[in-house]
Amino acid sequence: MNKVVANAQEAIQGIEDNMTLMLGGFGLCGIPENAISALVQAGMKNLTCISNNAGVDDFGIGLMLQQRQVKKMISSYVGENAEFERQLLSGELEVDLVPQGTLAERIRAGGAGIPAFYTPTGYGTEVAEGKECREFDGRMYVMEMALSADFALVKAWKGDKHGNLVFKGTARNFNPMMAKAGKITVVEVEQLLEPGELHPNEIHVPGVYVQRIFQGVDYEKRIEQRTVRQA
Amino acid sequence: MNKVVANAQEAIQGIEDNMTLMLGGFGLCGIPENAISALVQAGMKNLTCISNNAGVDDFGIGLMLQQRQVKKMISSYVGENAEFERQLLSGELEVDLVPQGTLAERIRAGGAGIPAFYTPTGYGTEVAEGKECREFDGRMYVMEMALSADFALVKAWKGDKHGNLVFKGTARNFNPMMAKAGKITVVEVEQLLEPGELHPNEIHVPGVYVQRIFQGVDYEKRIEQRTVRQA
Amino acid sequence: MALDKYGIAQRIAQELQDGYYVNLGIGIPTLVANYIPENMQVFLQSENGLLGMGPFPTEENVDADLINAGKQTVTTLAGASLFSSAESFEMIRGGHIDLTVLGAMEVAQNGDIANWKIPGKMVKGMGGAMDLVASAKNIIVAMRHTNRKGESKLLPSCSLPLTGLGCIKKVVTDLGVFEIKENAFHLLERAPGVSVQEIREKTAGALVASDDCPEMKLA
Amino acid sequence: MALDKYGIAQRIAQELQDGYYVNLGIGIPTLVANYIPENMQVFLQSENGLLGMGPFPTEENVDADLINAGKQTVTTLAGASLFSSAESFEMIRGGHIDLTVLGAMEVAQNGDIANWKIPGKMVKGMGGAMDLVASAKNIIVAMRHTNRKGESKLLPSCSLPLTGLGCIKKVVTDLGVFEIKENAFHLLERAPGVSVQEIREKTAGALVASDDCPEMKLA
Repeated sequence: MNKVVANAQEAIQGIEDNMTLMLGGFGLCGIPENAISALVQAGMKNLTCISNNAGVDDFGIGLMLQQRQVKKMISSYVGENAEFERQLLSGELEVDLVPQGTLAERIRAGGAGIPAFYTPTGYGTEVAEGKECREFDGRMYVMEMALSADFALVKAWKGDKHGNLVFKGTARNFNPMMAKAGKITVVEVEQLLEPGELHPNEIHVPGVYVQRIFQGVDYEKRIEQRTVRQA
Repeated sequence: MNKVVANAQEAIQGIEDNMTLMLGGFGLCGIPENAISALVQAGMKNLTCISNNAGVDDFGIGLMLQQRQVKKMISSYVGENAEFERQLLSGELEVDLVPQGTLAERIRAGGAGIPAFYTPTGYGTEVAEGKECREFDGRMYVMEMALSADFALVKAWKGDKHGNLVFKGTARNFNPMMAKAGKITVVEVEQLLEPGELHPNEIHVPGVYVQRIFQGVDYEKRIEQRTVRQA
Repeated sequence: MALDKYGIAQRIAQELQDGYYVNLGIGIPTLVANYIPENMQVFLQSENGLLGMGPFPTEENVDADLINAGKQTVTTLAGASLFSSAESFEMIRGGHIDLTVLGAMEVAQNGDIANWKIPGKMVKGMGGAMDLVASAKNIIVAMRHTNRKGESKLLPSCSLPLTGLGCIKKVVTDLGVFEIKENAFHLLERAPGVSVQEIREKTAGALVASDDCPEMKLA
Repeated sequence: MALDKYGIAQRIAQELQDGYYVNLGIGIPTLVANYIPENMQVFLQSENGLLGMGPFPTEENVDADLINAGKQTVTTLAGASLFSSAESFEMIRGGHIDLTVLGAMEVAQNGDIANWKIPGKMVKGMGGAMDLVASAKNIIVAMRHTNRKGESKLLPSCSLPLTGLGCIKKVVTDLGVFEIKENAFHLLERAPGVSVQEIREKTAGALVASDDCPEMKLA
């Protein structure tokens, strides 16, 4: 049994045109930088990308947009970049906007074998159009469906060779649910450890969900809003 | 703001006859021993208890059964004790048996604001009788409803005064979901710490779900099946 | 004189209670954090996975892996916790957050809110706003009373696509504090020096306001 | 000669593959852990919240806070993880477990299974069995071929209340290995020294068996 692959190029083997991918991260925090670079290099097209955001013009998923690799984005908040807006307005790019909590829960459901669930979010708004709505205990709810993906591209802080993962700070965000919802889950880590180096009690995502793991390199970790106070 | 109470007696203030309680634990592992003792002493009756199991004759929820405090159990596996069986067969006690994964997910839903969800578990069996079943993507699923409780009684290993919790070993089990599904969540811990003593990244249950916390005493931690091998 | 954005934030801070768990939206709501009374413990939630958010970091403490929902670098306070986005919205959807403060483009007298989409303009998305308004027990809208054209943002009904239905109970604007009930905006307090007459003129929705409405007190 | 429970477990262990995540039920299935090939890495899941379960502890390592789903004290191996019951059944329901082995009272030729309730007897509950059979991609039933009265447990249809519908693909009994497909039990292997004739006599459900069915090989 060996889940460890040498690098991002090897890790993304099998990703093809027209596939659906999940990409972890919130803004540029906790995004799979290495996997994105490898995707840009490999050049597959017509991808559907599920990710909370769509990067900025020259970083994150923005790099894939520049190469016109993305057919459709499923996100809660987009448009921090001009190329995205241009493609959207010209009709080259499709966007499905999903409330952030519903997006997180739909991905969680995808990994957890729950095909659908009810949420109060979006009832009475455009988001509920065409969806089944029903009352429970006097309140109205919208039925939302699970999301899954051919590949999930995840970034963790530490990971061991069995695929057990630990995240750092708010770089956790969508990564744990996506790790569980990918048919094949590819994880890049800052520290690749031996099994046993992580305490069983501190693991955020058990290795059972992870098919491939590799030691990431050259993390830029770009900051969108660098806000500081005087010491 | 003070969530810390002196002891179990103080912690269970407000629990009254006819209320619904959740009690953490799997078998006798991770049960709220102190809170159960206090309930037995206080003597409230006609309680509905949601707990994966019902203890043994002289420990855990078994102690409450001896005092005839329980009207109904909602569990996945019961009957490790004779008094339970006697009350069940005589009609003094009602039992609602729920598949373990469905029980865990219903409690999780109760804390997460999801009123109902679909699961494949139990489709075509007695468990699905009277419930809505429907097809998603060629498979049949059962609609299950969220569970919540007036009080959740939870046992954690370490907890800080803001209610942040860490569990140990398999004593985690149902405790985290129950902590989130109680209208009032009462937690007993082996180690009560100052805020900041737990690293933000290692916390299993954030304090927002916890209303009361106390330092537990005299943990017996009885073992049901003591299995050992030769050194 | 009408409040500036700091005044609005300061007034909203008076709604805080000791031990509250609070989600502050981007913009004016974020400023509320600057006015938390010294003797009060309030826990700020950021929906990207942080409870117990602290102030901005000093230059040497900047950590790219620790940001808030506005993508700003932040810090954690003692007793903070970190978690996934799913867990974060369990907290929100499950009603565990005591107070949510967010901005709006329009609020209607029945409590409807619109704050995510303007037809004809590039739509950036609702982020977590729809979850927050659908779930919170206690939501305060922080906004200017009128838009850039001088038109009232307190309306008989929203004209923009909705974010949530009948969910807003309280609005704090530069002109006053309003409770929404019985299909009307009820004026609770005037901003210092603002007349009930001015508020009447600038409120398009049904307004219930008494001429002796008290003036708000800001420290 | 028919297999004993150890033989059944030993045969089932031949179904394991390197890197498999496996849930072993109480009883005969638990014994499978004793026959995992040395050169193979298999991760045992216990549905009360443990992945990477190790052997029973030595006397001095007994920990009341570390048990398996049978409530026995256990240990963890390097690379183990601990989690909640909800997370545990996310794994199970989400189809992330490669193999589930569990016992049964009855299995039907259409793959139905009954293993939790006997009418008229005290019902202890289904525990995690219904979730496991509804969710696993790959389920093996480990059981005696006949009950205490000598009646076949491989049936045309189950008479007891069901645990799951059409979910069993393979059965290993003391008499042989059976694949369930096309509404019949297909005999793949005989237990050492057991005749196809004996299996025919003791199988009430539709059986597809060739007279030259191979004998199973146990190391």
